[in-house]
Amino acid sequence: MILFNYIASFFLIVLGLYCIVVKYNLVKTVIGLSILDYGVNLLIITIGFNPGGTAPIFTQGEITPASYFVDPIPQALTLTSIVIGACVTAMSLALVIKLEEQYGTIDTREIRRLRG
Amino acid sequence: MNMLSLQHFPIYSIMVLFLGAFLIVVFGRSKVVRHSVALLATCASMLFMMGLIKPVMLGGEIISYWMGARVPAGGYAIGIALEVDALSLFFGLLVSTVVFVACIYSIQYMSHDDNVPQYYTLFLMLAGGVMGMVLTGDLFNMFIMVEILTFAAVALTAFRNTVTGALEAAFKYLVVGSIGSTCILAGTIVLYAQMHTLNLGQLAALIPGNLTTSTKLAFALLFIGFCTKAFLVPFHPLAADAHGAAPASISVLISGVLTKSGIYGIIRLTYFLFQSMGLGTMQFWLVFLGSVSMFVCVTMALAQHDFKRLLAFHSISQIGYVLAAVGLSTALGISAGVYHAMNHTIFKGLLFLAAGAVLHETGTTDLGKLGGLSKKMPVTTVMFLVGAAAISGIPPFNGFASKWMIYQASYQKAVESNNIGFLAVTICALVTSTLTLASFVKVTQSVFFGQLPKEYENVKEVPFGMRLAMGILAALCIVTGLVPNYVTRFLTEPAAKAVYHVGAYINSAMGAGYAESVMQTVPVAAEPSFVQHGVWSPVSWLCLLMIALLALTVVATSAKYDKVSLGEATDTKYQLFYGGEKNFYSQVGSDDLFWGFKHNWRHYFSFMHELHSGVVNDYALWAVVALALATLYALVVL
Amino acid sequence: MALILQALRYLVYVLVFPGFLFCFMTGLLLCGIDRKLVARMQKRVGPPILQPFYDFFKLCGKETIVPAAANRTVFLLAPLVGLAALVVIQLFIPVFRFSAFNSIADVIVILYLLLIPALSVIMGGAASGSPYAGVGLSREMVTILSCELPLLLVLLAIGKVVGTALGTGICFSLSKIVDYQMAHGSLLGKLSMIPAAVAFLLVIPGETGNHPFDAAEAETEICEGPLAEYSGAPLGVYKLSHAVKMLTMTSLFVALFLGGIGTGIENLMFQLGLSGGAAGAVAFLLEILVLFLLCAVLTFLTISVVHAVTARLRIEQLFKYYWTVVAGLALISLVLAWYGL
Amino acid sequence: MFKNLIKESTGKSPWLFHINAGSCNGCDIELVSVLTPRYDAERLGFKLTGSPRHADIVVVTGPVTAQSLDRVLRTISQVPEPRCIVTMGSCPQSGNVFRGSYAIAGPLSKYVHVDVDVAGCTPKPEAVIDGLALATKILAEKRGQME
Repeated sequence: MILFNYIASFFLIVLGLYCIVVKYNLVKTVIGLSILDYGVNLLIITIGFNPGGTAPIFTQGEITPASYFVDPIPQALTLTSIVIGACVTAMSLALVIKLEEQYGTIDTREIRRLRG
Repeated sequence: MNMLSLQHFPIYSIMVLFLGAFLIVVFGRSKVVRHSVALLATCASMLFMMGLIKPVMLGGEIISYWMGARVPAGGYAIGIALEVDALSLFFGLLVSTVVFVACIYSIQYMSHDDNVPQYYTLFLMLAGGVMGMVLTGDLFNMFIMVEILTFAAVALTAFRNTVTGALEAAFKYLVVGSIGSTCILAGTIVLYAQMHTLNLGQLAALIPGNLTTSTKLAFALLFIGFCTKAFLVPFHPLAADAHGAAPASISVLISGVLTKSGIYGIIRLTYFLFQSMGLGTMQFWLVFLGSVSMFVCVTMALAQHDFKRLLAFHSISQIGYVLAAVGLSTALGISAGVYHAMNHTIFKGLLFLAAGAVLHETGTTDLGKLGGLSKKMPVTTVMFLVGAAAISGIPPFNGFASKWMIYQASYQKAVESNNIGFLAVTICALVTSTLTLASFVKVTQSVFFGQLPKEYENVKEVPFGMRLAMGILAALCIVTGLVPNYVTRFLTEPAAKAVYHVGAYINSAMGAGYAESVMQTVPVAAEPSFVQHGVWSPVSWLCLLMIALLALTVVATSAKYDKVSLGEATDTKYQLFYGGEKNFYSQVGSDDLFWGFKHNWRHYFSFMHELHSGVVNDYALWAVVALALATLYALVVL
Repeated sequence: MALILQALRYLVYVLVFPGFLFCFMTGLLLCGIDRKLVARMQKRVGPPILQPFYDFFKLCGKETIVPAAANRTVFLLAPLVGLAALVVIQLFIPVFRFSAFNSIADVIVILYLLLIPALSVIMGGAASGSPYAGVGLSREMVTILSCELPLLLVLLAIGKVVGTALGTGICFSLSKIVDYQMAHGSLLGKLSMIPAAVAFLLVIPGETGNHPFDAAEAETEICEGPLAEYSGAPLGVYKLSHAVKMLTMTSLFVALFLGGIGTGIENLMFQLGLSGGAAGAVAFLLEILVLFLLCAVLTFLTISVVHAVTARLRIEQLFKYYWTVVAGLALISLVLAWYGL
Repeated sequence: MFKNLIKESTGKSPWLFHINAGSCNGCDIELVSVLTPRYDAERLGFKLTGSPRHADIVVVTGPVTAQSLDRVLRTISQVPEPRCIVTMGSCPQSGNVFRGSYAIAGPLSKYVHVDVDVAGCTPKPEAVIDGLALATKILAEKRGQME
């Protein structure tokens, strides 16, 4: 089960990179970035997951060395990462809209005034 | 606890910047408020950093600050820490000083733009991000700060979205920058999976004992992530695009500050987390990357015809120097590297400000359109010349002092290790330095000397605030160049020593004795040696030059050298000699100035031109290939 | 009192001996010898040996025109800074055992200090605003670029050879290099140093901008390039700088490769049975004389002969020549030095 | 001392700048032959310069065509003081065979003060050297008057 998660996250990361490298459509590039992010998020969550563990919510004194729970830190990290991912998507989409206005296209092969 | 104890200074210096950003969002409509908030915040941040000089730089203390006072318990660091050792403080000082100067400059430079409150908000966030990045003691925190600064930098690149290419540059930067950030995140989490901690100190203690395949993979990921932030070679087109399109005050931050955060990350990663001091394979990796960066980017710069784009390529070239020097992993090399990092921040800042001044007055940075501005903007010209002399390594400016140390460090390394490879670095660095000079001669001729085009007849000198900002940096250029001994003794050598004192860093974070209890061999801080084989005392040289000049002037005045005949351009006598023809506008500059050189390298230049296609997919591909190569190298060789 | 004496001594250094007066006299004299020799090689009578002095003083007496398009300050200041920088470099080059200032700059620094006179030409030309100067300064810069690579390879090779011999790994200090030669014979005697010496000799005409490497100041095509708009005293200062640069480069060669000759002079003194202060003074004068003669011979070899038998190279040929042939020689020497030959 | 040196030197280092004002090239070739091994004017310090700013003596050859007049005058005005103007060959003095042509603006003396005329079509190198030596003397005198 856990192994499957790792495979999936690896697959998502590679898919995201593939999408960024190969697709000439700006929107698809943005989608690629998001997929890349999701892949990493899945990886983080998977790393923190302990099969059979409880939710890491304890009150004072409740926690004992024997208590078995899911690692909370990766979850916190994922939350942050998701927020950042959303920001990246929003920002890049905004840029795509502006680019379309200025260049009249969203084909990356034509958006290359800065080169050489 | 006393709120003003030194312990709190690091967090204050980060906080004031973010607080300033927030205040400007809320109250930034008023000009006075936003200017004073921005200036106060940056100035306060700088002062807090300066307050730490005495204990950290001179006293060798390491300040660790735990958010919410959650100190490590049971051998695990749960809380988030700020760790300020001499290396962090060195970069912190650098960042805060340049941010302050850029802020002074912005006030008048940005006066013609709209949405200025947003500019200052993003400006302060960028500054805060970098400060946080260099002062933090937590790997994930580092990632967050990297994201903040990348974000602010992208937004600021696109700030003047009517400028050609600004949006394009921002988008490319965002895509490749995000790949880099994702690499950092992935690297962080892979390390976490192994060590179950994010604290840099604890990681540094745990990693050397558990150097598994996963940790090596994490190393490659983190390394590439920081490389994107420093814009090292496969990522250099982004720097060029972003610097060229951003407002000059932001270019200063991107080149002077953002790239330094990348370098800082690489030093922390290689020498602290993975403790690869003296590891041949790592030296090769860093030095090779540095040398390639310095050479490729300087040749790219020679082919540019836009002022700021040219400067951008030079910044990566100089970062190449820093990385190559740091990669030597000798005390002298690291000291020279961070010295050069500091100098680069200063002179490149100065040059970008000068470019901004030209842009502010003429509205263009195209080298083919400018010319003869020295008569209209004398102060800017002098400032530019100081910066250009510094970056080209003309004695006695600061660029020379650090480059000279780099040559020595690399040559010394070559001789000591009897490895002819390091010799190539020395030669590469020296040649690059001359090529740098060539491209700045080109800029000088194309922008400031030569003939003034008709449309710039009414150009004026820039306002006082901008001149002040340039003046501060120019003064720093001269001062740090004239007293290299003091700079190395009080700033760079403590920073270099800090790189050697990994054990102290760990213990300061995790409590005394932790390093000894966890690690089999604590890297003992042998007193690093900073022996130099060369001799160079700039002050004496300057005195001699002054005496010589004075003597010459005396002779010259007695020979009536000063009696010159001046006249108007309407008198044929004072016109230029055009082979007898009437004078017309004819400016020699821009692209083809070094035809004799470029002709011999024409295949190389056309190849490079083809390679930098400007398509974002290509750049993303380079990033992926770089990642693959780094992973391969890390897994197979390290 | 001692301080004042010390200061006076330094002042004498700057103004008289390795400094101004010496540079002025020997530089122009070398230039005159060069012109005479070239004329003799072309079966001409040639100008008097003192001709460069006449030229210089004549130029001082001429009107100095500053074109309206020029940036006056830079235009007038650039030649002075260039000359002053050259004179200061001359102060660092030891004359056999004598060295005016030895703990200020090493050879790598001198490599960079040598850029300043060239830059002064570039800046002066740029400040004049003339398009001829624009073309000229671009060529001047490419010339610098060309000479830099072989020169630095030579210096690195020397640093390695002397450093290995002295046991310090590397040695960049000029006075130490000369002292080493005084003790162990000239560096030219070493196998690895022969290609380096040849490379250095070939660099000399390029650095000074003499035929056939004078594309930057080609008077027949670009009206003397950066100097096109200069007249009167500033032009004279540039001509003087050019002459002093010949002295600087040749005496640098003497210091780097022929330093061992100084021992011969000392032995001579010893054999003549001279000792004490008088011997020191005689030896010193003799050393200066020997230095001057060596410089003259080197000038003849590297500047006059080459001038008389070659035609001017195009700038890209010049670059190619230096980065292939000369740099190749220097590289051979560096590799030989690396393996201890 | 300095003044004396300058005075002494002015007569010993005359630099030439050559203007072709529509010449048939005969005089131009002859001027160059003055500097060749046979005549070697460099003995007297003569040197051809590339820019009028460096020159002391301006040598004008050719009949000063209407097209070249403006250029000749501009170039002459750019020579720093003290300067000497030498016309070489008959053309700039009288127009020679071109006299009376609509395309000729000469003689040169109509426009500027000419110090030395070296007549002949073309003048012999000996004559040219003689003329230049005379110009050098005038140059030294002019320098004396400048004080």
